[in-house]
Amino acid sequence: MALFSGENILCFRGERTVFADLSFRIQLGEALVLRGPNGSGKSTLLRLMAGLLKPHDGTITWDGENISDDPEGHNAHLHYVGHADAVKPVLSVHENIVFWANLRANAGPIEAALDAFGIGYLTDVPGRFLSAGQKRRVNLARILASPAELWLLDEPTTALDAEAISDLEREIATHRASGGMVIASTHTEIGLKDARILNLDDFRLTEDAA
Amino acid sequence: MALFSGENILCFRGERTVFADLSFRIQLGEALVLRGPNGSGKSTLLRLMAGLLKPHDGTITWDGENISDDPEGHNAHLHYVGHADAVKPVLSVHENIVFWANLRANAGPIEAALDAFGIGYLTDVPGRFLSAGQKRRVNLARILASPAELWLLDEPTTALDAEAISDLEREIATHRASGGMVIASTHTEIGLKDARILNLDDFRLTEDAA
Amino acid sequence: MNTFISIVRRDLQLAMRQGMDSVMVVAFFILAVMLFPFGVGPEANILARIAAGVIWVAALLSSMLSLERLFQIDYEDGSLELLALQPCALEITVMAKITAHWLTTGLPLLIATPLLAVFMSLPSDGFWALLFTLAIGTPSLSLIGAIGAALILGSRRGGVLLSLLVLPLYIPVLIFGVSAVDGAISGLPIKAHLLIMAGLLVAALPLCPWAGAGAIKQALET
Amino acid sequence: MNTFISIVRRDLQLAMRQGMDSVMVVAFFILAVMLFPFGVGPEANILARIAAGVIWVAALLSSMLSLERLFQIDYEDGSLELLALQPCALEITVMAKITAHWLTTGLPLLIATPLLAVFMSLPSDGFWALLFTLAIGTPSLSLIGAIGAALILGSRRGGVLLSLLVLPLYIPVLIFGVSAVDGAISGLPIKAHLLIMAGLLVAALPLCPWAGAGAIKQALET
Amino acid sequence: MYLYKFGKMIFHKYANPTRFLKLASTIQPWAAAATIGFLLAGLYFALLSSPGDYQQGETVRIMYIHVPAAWMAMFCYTAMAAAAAVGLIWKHPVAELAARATAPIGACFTFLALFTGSLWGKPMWGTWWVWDARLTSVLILFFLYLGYMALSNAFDDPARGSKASSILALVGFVNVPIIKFSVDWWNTLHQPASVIKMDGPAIHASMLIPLILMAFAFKAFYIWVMLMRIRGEINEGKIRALRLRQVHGGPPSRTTILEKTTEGAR
Ligand code: HEM
Ligand SMILES: Nc1ncnc2c1ncn2[C@@H]1O[C@H](COP(=O)(O)OP(=O)(O)OP(=O)(O)O)[C@@H](O)[C@H]1O
Ligand SMILES: Nc1ncnc2c1ncn2[C@@H]1O[C@H](COP(=O)(O)OP(=O)(O)OP(=O)(O)O)[C@@H](O)[C@H]1O
Ligand SMILES: [Mg+2]
Ligand SMILES: [Mg+2]
Repeated sequence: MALFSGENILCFRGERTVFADLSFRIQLGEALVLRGPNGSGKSTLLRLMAGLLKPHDGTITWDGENISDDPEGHNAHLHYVGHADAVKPVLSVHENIVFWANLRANAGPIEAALDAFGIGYLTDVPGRFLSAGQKRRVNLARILASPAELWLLDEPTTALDAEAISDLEREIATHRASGGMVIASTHTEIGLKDARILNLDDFRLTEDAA
Repeated sequence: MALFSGENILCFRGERTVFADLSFRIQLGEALVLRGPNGSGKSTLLRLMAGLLKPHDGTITWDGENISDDPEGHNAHLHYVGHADAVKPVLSVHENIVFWANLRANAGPIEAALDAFGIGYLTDVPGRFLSAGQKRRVNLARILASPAELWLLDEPTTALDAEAISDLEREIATHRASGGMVIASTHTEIGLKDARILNLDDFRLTEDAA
Repeated sequence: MNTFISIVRRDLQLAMRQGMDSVMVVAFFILAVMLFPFGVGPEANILARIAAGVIWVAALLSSMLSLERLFQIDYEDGSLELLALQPCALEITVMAKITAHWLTTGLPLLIATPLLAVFMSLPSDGFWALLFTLAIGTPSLSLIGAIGAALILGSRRGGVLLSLLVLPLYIPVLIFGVSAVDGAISGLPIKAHLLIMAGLLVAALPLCPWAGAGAIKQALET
Repeated sequence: MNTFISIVRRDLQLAMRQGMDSVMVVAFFILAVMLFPFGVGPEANILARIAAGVIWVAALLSSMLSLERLFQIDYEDGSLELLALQPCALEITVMAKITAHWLTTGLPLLIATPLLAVFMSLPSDGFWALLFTLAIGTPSLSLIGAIGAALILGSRRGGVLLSLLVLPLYIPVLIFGVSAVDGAISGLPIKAHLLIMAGLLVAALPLCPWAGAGAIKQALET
Repeated sequence: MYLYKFGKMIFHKYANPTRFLKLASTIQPWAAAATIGFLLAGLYFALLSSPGDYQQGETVRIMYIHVPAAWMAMFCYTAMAAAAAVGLIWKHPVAELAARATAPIGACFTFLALFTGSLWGKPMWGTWWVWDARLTSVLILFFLYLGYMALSNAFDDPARGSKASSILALVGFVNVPIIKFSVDWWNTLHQPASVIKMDGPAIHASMLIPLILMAFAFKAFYIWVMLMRIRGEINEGKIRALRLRQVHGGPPSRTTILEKTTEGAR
């Protein structure tokens, strides 16, 4: 049974300590929500989990194996949604998603993914005509188009309206029901059933602790 | 007595009509708040008022004189705060502000301006060390350092915490009390005493009106 | 392999659609070469003497200029980090982008070369040597330049910095390329030169994607 | 006038602090010139024959490369719109930025030129003519290039596009600059050339800031 | 992998900047003294007590600057690339600083070699400069140093700068063997190696002694200045951390944390 966990993670950014001694663990079907004020390190932790950053101390493991031992293998497990939407202005919505799906072994049907976020009608529209919210929906549809166990979502609700947020909540629930894991950072409330919460403020080093 | 007004303004952006037949007027000591959903044209209207954009139809006048007749004269009346903060990473906070103040005829004391936004302690810190909120405060301190009658503020509270927002409200009140005018766009509530409100949604052309 | 082809295809598609990429590089190439008849004077024998060198230098500069954006746009719009998170080695992705870059810039340069050779009155003995050295030299340029393009991601200044990093590394390619053409014009055997150039290419082929991928990983750690 | 001096001072300060701006341009200049001995072969008499042309072309290219960022950074961080909203004509601001650009790039190029003249074995008769033509030519390059730098603001591709816009306009400066040096080497009078170059400069002086300011106003209308 | 762990063991000890500073401040005065001592002795032999060359006359004395400077140019680049590799592989902060500190010193030595070489070239070859393989590759080395310095300063975040430039240092290392062997691979105007060869030096002792002394002087000078520059960089880092704390409040800097963690490892 897949288990994703981190232990005693220490992280510097630009000579500052962002957090220290942070641990987490998440199993199939679970969800973890990252909380904390601006600059507390939510995005940083998600990038560590994706393997884009390396922890300065501590380990992050997938089924007991350190993710930095087999980065490509780890990539195959996960989908990451960051701040930028990676939508090419000159490619149509369909072409944009097909490109990303084909890089994975298990590409599914594109249309279903588009419909899940209510942008089926935009299939042939070039990226440059999309509003910020529509781009975000395309980016979310991308991760539906090729299944992966772990979703890492960095403030996924940015620029989304109420209807799109409920679409997202539904997709997350489906994903978890079929045994996926979700880790999301967010400032706003999103309805994730019995999600565990990790408050990053607890891992900040204070002056006297140093 | 100074009077700033616009009449029957029509504006296109990228082949779309953003608003049509929009009029406004504001006198010494008054405040005007621009409201409307994303994409309704708040930023666009502020840029029109600053003279960065030209209206496709209609006129914007200052004391009865069209602002496009004497753009430099109009510039001397106003301060504009946009999305970008124009803080140079290699200059100290003090140098950043001094530069902008010295371009005006009536530069005042820099320290007072910094203290008004609680960043006196950052005087000698280079811009690259500042967080988003601190940069925004520097940008606001800039407009205190050389007085001008009209303030055009595009979502001035972005990235500000509660304390900074109340500093801003106080400075706006002082400015109005000494006969200044303020036009601000905002999504959040800011406490401007008896400000008039301009809802940009009212000037959107609906499908059938077009 | 599938990944490689997908990325090459996408980059070619992008280059086609946002248009003018290749056209602009070729235009710069032609302009840069054309500066010399103005700069040096139009005497055919002088021009012929320096033709190979000038064409090669112009090819170097065009390649360098067009490299500036090789990873930049993907970096800015977030595509680069998604590419780094695919289940295939980043080296392959880098190699694919380099290949697409060469197809959209190196190849058009080759096609424009005959025109410039005539323009600069290059002796006809040197013509095939020029084309041939460019054909095996420009891929090396794209490969070496990719390291520079990856290193400058997120830096404060692009173009000038890139040139400072990349031009010194380009010099060996230039030296052998030009001396092969000069050799061909003087009727000397040029096989040794071509072999060295091929050797450079073969050495760059694994090394540059590897170094480029390393540089990109660094850049994404922000 | 006060505005003018403030802006020049700030730009010089920025160039100093973020360091290496001038050094990098000079390094590119030297590198670009150095490519030619490699490209053309190291024979001193050929090099001497093309020295003036090569140095001029390299100066052109360095000026062009460094221009790419003339307004770019101010545009991206919002400074440019604030500069446009100051109570003084935008033309003065543009002129100030061009002046600072010339002081941080044109002047260092001039200072590096003697070294390159030695490298390229430029005949000593041409030396003063080269320095003098560069001294009145490089300001024209900065002025003309500023129009291009303003026009590319907000476009997807910088460097290559800029070169296409600017290089054709540089050619007159190049022609008269080089032919003055060649004239001096052959012992001909060069006063006419210098007068024409001075004329170009005088014509560019009011025209370019005006066109540049216009282009910036367009760019800010987004 | 084992190599990695072995290196980690060795380097971990000096990852602590405070301990490094202590070590540096003991070595530094010795290095300074050695520089001055060797320099005086070397100059005495070079200028006064060694013979002029029967072919080259007095200009041969340029050699005592030129040759050690040229050696140092290559040595510094090698040291820089090695430090860069250690910094990249073992994430060793002091190694990164050492690489950064070496670059300007190496650039100066390279410039000195180029400059004295040109001075020497005028009487010997009748020209300041020729485009041969040795001279050219040294010039490229000079530009690699410049590129390294430009890149390491091109980022707002200094950590990014030193990583990116470390990669460049490694890539540029291919040039060093080219310099060394260029005289063997291509026939050029420049002298082939006569001191550092497989079968022992082929140069008379009266010239060899001052040459070696000067070489030692330059090495000692390098160590002295490099340590000074690393200390400067460490202090600068502390100032930056103070600044950051002033701006963001709260968390202690990377240096303090490193001190804590490596303290435990002792
Ligand atoms: C700017 C021009 C020059 C450059 C860049 C240059 C560069 C170098 C370099 C890199 C070395 C170290 C070689 C090694 O360790 O294998 C060297 C050594 C040497 N150079 Fe130069 N050189 C220049 C001009 C000259 C001139 C004009 C002479 C005199 C004719 C000269 C004579 C020597 C000698 C005698 C050595 C020592 C070789 C040995 O014993 O190993 N160099 N030079
Ligand atoms: N590129 C960077 N270089 C140096 N420091 C950085 C960098 N990016 C972030 N930081 C620092 O790392 C810390 C954590 O940043 P991070 O972006 O992870 O915060 P966050 O919790 O995602 O904040 P937000 O709610 O604003 O998204 C911040 O204090 C920030 O100053
Ligand atoms: N550069 C541009 N080119 C074309 N159209 C644009 C451009 N900028 C804005 N628009 C369009 O103009 C309209 C008004 O945009 P504007 O930025 O003024 O909205 P806003 O009210 O400020 O929105 P927000 O609340 O997101 O700041 C939008 O519909 C947008 O699509
Ligand atoms: Mg975040
Ligand atoms: Mg807006």
